[in-house]
Amino acid sequence: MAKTDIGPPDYRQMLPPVVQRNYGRWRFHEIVRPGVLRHVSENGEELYTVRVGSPRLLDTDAIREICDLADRYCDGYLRFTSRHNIEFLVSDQSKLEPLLQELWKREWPVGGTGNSISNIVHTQGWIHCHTPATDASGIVKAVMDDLYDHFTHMDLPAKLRISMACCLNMCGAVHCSDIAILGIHRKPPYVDKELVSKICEIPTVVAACPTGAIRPNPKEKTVEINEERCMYCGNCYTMCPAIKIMNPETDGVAIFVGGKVSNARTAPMFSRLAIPFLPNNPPRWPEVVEAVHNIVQVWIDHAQKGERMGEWIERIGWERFFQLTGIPFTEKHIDDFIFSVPTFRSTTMFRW
Amino acid sequence: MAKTDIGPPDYRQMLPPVVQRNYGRWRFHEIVRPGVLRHVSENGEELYTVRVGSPRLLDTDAIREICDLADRYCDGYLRFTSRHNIEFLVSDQSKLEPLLQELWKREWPVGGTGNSISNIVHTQGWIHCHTPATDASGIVKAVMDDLYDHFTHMDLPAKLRISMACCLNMCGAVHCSDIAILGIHRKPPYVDKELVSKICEIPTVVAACPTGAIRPNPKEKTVEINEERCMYCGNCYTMCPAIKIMNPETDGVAIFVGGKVSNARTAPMFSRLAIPFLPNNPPRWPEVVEAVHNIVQVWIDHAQKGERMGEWIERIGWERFFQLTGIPFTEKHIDDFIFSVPTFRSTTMFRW
Amino acid sequence: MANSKTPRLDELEKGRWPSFVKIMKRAAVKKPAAGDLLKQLELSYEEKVGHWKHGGIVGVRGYGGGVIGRYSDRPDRFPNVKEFHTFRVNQPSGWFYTSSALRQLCDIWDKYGSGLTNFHGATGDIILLGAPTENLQPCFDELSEHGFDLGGSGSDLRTPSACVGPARCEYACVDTLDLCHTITQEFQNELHRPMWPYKFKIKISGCPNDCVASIARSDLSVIGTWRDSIQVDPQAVAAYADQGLDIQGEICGKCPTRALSWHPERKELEIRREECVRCMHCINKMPKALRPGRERGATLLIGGKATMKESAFLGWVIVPFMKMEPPYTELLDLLRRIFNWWDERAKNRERIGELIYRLGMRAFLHDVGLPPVPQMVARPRANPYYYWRPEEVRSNG
Amino acid sequence: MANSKTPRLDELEKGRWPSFVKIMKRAAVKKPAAGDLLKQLELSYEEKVGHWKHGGIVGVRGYGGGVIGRYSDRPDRFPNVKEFHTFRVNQPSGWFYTSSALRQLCDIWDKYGSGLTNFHGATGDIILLGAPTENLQPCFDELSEHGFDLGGSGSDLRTPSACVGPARCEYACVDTLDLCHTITQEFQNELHRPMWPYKFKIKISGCPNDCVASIARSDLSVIGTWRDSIQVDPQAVAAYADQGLDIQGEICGKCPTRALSWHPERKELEIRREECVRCMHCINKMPKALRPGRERGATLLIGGKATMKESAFLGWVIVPFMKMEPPYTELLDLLRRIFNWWDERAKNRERIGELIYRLGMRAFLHDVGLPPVPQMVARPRANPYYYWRPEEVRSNG
Ligand code: SRM
Ligand code: SRM
Ligand code: SRM
Ligand code: SRM
Ligand code: SF4
Ligand code: SF4
Ligand code: SF4
Ligand code: SF4
Ligand code: SF4
Ligand code: SF4
Ligand code: SF4
Ligand code: SF4
Repeated sequence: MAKTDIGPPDYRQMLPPVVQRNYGRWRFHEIVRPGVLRHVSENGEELYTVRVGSPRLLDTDAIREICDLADRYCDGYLRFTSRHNIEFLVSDQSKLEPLLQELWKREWPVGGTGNSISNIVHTQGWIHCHTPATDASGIVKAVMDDLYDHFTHMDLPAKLRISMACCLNMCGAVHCSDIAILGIHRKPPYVDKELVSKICEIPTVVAACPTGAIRPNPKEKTVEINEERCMYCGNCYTMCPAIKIMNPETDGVAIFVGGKVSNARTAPMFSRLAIPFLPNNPPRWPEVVEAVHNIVQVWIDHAQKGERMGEWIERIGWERFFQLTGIPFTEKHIDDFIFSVPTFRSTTMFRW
Repeated sequence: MAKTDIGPPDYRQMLPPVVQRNYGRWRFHEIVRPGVLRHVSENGEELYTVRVGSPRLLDTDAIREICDLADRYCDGYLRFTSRHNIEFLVSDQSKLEPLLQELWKREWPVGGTGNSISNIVHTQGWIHCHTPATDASGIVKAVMDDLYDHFTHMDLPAKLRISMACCLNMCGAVHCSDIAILGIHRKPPYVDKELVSKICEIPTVVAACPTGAIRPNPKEKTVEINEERCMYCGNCYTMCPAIKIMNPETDGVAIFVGGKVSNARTAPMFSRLAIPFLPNNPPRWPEVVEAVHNIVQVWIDHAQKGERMGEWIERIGWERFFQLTGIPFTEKHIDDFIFSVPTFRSTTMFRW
Repeated sequence: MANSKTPRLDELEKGRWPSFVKIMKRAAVKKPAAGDLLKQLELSYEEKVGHWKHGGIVGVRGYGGGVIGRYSDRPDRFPNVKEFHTFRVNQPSGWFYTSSALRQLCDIWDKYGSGLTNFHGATGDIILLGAPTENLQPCFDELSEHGFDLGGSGSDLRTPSACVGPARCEYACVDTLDLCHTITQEFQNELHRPMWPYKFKIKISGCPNDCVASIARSDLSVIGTWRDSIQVDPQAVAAYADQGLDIQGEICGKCPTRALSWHPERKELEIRREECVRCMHCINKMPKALRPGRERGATLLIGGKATMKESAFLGWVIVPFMKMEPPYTELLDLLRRIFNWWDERAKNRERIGELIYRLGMRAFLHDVGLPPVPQMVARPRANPYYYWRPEEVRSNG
Repeated sequence: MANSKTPRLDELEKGRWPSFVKIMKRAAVKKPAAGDLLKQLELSYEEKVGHWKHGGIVGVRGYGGGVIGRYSDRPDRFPNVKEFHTFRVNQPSGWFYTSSALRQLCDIWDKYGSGLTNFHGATGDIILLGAPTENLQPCFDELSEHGFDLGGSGSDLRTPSACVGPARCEYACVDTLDLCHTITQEFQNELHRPMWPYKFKIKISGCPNDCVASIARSDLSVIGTWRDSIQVDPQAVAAYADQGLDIQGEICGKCPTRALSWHPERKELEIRREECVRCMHCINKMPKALRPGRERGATLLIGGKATMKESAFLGWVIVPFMKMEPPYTELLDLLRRIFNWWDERAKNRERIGELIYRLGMRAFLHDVGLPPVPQMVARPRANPYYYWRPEEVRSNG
């Protein structure tokens, strides 16, 4: 029988020798060119990192391909980033240019450093999940095709972090991204009453609803949904497969903006609702691509140097953001959940 | 029978002629000296206002006294301010100095303008209310005696607005004052069960509790209080006299700080808990006087010119405020009511 | 002093701030009620506890509000304050008085009451402090005869109040006094006859300095503002500079949106109108040089209130700009819709702010017919829990 | 193309960003499961709806988590993805690999699974995407044999992750990789056997840049920081200035607390240590000249999570500073106390942040033994609803 609880492989076995020698002794870094970092250690040793955009969904051939490259240029060492990019760790400067050449030939994009867009953190969508309101990989591909040049050029006012989650569970840091693309449902789920009584625990289902929209119906051993209160989150479905939330007609995508995670300059911020709904329009979701493009472009045109999306918006005010982007402001933008009150405008200070 | 619904006297009858002539045509003002404003209208007419500190509780003799003064120096016109000061409206400049002389002789304090402390907005306390946790007039008198020179001199970094409310109902703008003095109870109320069943509507009482601490006891037609959840607000007492909240042993005073109302520079802000409890120590509440004095002095010593209390604290950080004032930080300072989450520190940015 | 019956209160005769104890003592000479009040207060100071019973329902004919009933819990010791009810008398807009009007009040109050008053109560009323039940009606009759009427109490409209406004302030963007008077007159019934779920307060400030603290203390707050550019008198600006005002540091440096630039060479102050959020700071500091714009009106905010029971709220913008000119039809109509909406939906003792919190701003705006605009929020929602009206989903689907 | 079975997906082969469709097509050549996945995805693109059934419970012996069960709802058309479960394989700290380790994984996955993977999942695991039920155990056996183990899923500790930290970053204030590895090893049981009310996530960043987004995505976030002054290399500062960096505007002007002053005459950067809130901005912009201080440790934050069901939370500071040195006893002990506290009190599917919200930070701090400090709050409470322990009231009374 297999050993259990051995835990992951020890990272120390995975570190390239240059890292082992300089572990904790890095002195500074610079961005040599988009996608290429140069870290210098206390004793002057150098490590070049080449960051490569990845679709995250890789087959074993793709992994073997990057292993080949790592063997050839990096003594067999590489890593992945927290945003799912690949990083080649080049300790021999003379191998840097050849690696870049080869990546270029193989059409692996190099970039994502400094003031660029990095990879879109995303989720399973129709590829592997049971609750999605949209696909993830397809939208990501379409949006990254559109923003490609901002990955390979560091021409943005600041870092741009886009994330994508295919349902309100928000697997990823969608709730704190410069731009978040979020799959949403828009109709209360359909309750298969008979099935509920057979396969679901009623109290758990009732408790799952964030808005208290679910009432037990003890007589028929099922539940009823108050359609006025339901906000289509799908949490009931997670607890009970007999409550169907997916709806090909009405599911789609929402866009949130202005989140950030780092503590640099300003505290971390949540992403906030910009566009309540865009249709699911596979395979390339043109409305979503266009909407993201527009927001990015308006930010580029108006932000000051170094200003993250949310910092820019907070400086100019949300009212101005809606004006500049041409996005209509609706009742949906006004919070009405638990912590709504602190989001209301309790001052006469605002722009026209 | 008396006429009803006639409404208040028409304010137009109460306006001095100089105001009638220049209504809506004032051009600018200046503070001639503490407590004396000079407003100049478009056509050059002047109006001098002399602001006089009032204990608010006035007997008819006191009112007649100020009427006499108004007759003598202001053609019989005067007004009161939103903070309950008296304002003499002097249209004849030659009467200004004599009025000031007479006020000085009669020991009416002149001040409260510009960067000074104005009157303490306050409430009934033991003089007329049924729910107080402390007295109002006595504390106000003691604190104003202490801060008197800041009323008559404009020597503060900015305006200082202190308010006082004798219970959590907070009659006044205590929740948005630079310093708020608040009467608090600290023990769950005593339920006179028999009486409850006779004189109170149980559902109303249960609904009155902000923290859901009250359970109906239908059998005995009374209610029970969960002492772990009760926050001693007294709202149940308001609904039901059989639930006694006043307690001479444990009632006292809390201090909140950093609120403001105006939209100038920064949005309006709530006052926030600084000192959870000070004892009721009549007649002069030395602990309260001392605590307020300390906070004011630390603010004077550290604030920049023009910085209201809350603006100063927000700039230096609350952690620094507690440090500078020497006020201990306790678990009570951490919000645990409905909107607690947005008050938590969701960033690594803070001072040691 | 050794013989004083109020040794504790006597301590409060000391000090430089006017002493309410001295005042009460003076009143006590004339009025037994004032005397007993003083003694009962001394007892409270001794025992550290109040001696008033839970308020009872008393009033005057035809009204449900305007009088706060109050009974001593020690009528044995303080028979003259056995009944000690207060009147809330509606103040004239802006708290302006002639001495003759005040003397009239004094005469009436000496006749029927304790001779003690509050000028004014925290809501704005004249508080006549302490009369026995039997005197309520005659006192009211006489007040009414002399042109005074009661304010609100209980679950009704409360006495509106307003800052001094155009009567003496160069910043006033709306006629606060007239508006306050108009609203008060318009809703006399709502003011005098409690029939709502709870209280409703209205306060009016002429500009964003908000000198009646309306944003904090009124369910519906009206705050004057303007839509065009601040008016600048360039010469007066230069004069301030010449007098040594640090325009860069104290004015531009504290403008919340950095809408101001100071050009010291030219002694010119530049205002980027579209960045100005009308906070009043620069105007406050340079009243001779700067004034609010010409296109004036008011911002309306809803929901302000104290802490009971779902937290204190500061008012929330619901109308960024409304012209405010007599007869104020738009505002009065909106007020009526708001009253109705709240009246029909609120639970007992639920302020409108709490109701909006419970039902959602969306429901409120929709039902009273106000269009959502970004000025209503500091920032949009961060959560994805928003409602789709069935008809919307059909059309987009 | 006209004959393509996946005309919609084919559109996603276009464009410059690497195409997941190309990858799936290549895998499909070797693996029928990958082929059916492609086709089922095409159907989803056609119908705009997912085709996976609600997850089922599958797993490997001895574990309760680590495998996500997944079944096609069209096994008739896509029999090869009838069962298509994923493994969550615990990544090495910092996502470092040797090519040989990766090749080993590929070999195993070609043998038992679809050949498709995610490098990595959003929590940080290696995701092996799609295997039939019967292959789960043998696949796991082989993974284990080659030194890999599963990560978390279900109501257990989730796979901790960490930024690259000291391995390649000059900013790291704690050894993120070692700490991540230590925690993962320490809590193997909690990671593999779901027995808690819900999931619990831990993420570790070496400095406040928070490159693993720990504050947003982990119930317990560990973020490196320091307590003394930023280390300054004055010559390197001057060099930046000489190279034309606008130190006043870009560095000092964006310091959130104005803790920095630039003296251009002397080319000197002054840091007021007590004002610095360690936001990293100046260090980020001048990495050759500035470095975190020497007295290093971490800030701990609790409660970060996504939106379900009581709103998304960003983590809340609970320990402003803790030294982080092996064997990390203080942290591990605290973690145990936190796990227990939550485990004993939480409702089903209640994240710790929600539990703290429900019971109050006071209760949490008290029970796990953390002293309240002002660093925990952005600002103190504005409401007066605070609790007095009976013993306190006695002593103060
Ligand atoms: C490799 C990686 C860590 C890892 O363990 O994988 C990493 C590495 C570095 N980060 Fe990061 N960050 C990485 C994810 C993040 C994240 C997390 C995320 O995006 O999900 C954040 C928080 C993002 C946010 O705020 O929303 C992050 C916020 C930063 C910041 C602060 C940026 C800001 O100004 O707000 C810096 C500082 C800077 O860039 O000046 C930084 C700086 C750096 C430095 C310069 C640190 C160093 O000295 O080595 C590294 C190169 C940065 C670059 O790309 O230009 N790193 N960094 C991650 C690369 C992800 C990728 O593929 O793009
Ligand atoms: C008379 C009065 C209005 C009334 O109808 O009664 C009034 C009158 C003036 N206020 Fe006020 N304010 C009056 C209560 C208020 C209040 C309400 C309160 O304190 O409860 C506020 C909000 C306070 C707060 O934010 O907590 C208030 C916030 C201001 C401000 C903004 C101050 C700030 O910087 O935050 C100004 C502007 C200034 O002073 O530069 C202002 C300015 C003024 C000016 C200069 C307006 C003018 O040009 O005439 C008046 C003389 C100010 C002075 O005293 O120096 N007034 N003012 C009130 C006097 C109360 C008193 O007896 O002290
Ligand atoms: C007299 C006055 C205090 C004063 O000394 O000035 C006062 C006195 C009382 N207030 Fe008040 N409130 C007074 C202004 C206020 C204000 C300030 C304002 O109106 O600007 C507030 C805060 C603003 C607000 O409305 O939220 C205020 C918030 C309350 C509350 C809490 C309401 C809430 O929603 O949080 C209560 C409790 C209640 O309604 O049962 C309350 C209740 C009371 C009662 C009726 C006591 C009770 O529980 O029934 C007090 C009667 C005292 C007495 O015997 O005379 N009083 N009360 C003020 C009215 C005078 C006037 O008409 O001018
Ligand atoms: C695979 C993965 C997405 C991905 O493509 O990368 C994922 C996939 C699922 N997540 Fe997640 N979550 C994944 C990372 C996250 C993250 C990000 C993170 O961990 O940093 C979050 C947000 C952070 C958080 O935990 O709050 C996240 C928040 C959720 C939630 C909402 C939790 C909440 O409290 O709000 C659910 C709902 C649930 O637990 O029932 C959920 C549930 C799910 C389920 C199990 C669906 C369900 O309802 O049972 C998904 C299974 C998909 C499948 O079939 O494979 N997933 N999930 C990520 C795990 C991979 C890994 O182990 O590395
Ligand atoms: S975001 Fe929703 S649909 Fe997407 S992987 Fe997570 S749980 Fe599944
Ligand atoms: S979808 Fe969400 S909001 Fe609607 S009933 Fe289900 S759990 Fe409640
Ligand atoms: S604050 Fe409380 S005790 Fe004081 S007057 Fe108002 S209701 Fe009465
Ligand atoms: S005093 Fe307040 S918190 Fe306590 S039981 Fe009464 S209503 Fe509830
Ligand atoms: S609110 Fe404005 S208009 Fe009214 S008195 Fe104050 S400064 Fe003047
Ligand atoms: S009013 Fe306020 S926001 Fe407008 S320019 Fe003046 S200081 Fe700036
Ligand atoms: S979090 Fe800090 S230590 Fe970790 S990689 Fe990012 S910058 Fe470096
Ligand atoms: S780390 Fe941030 S807060 Fe500290 S000095 Fe640098 S910029 Fe200022």
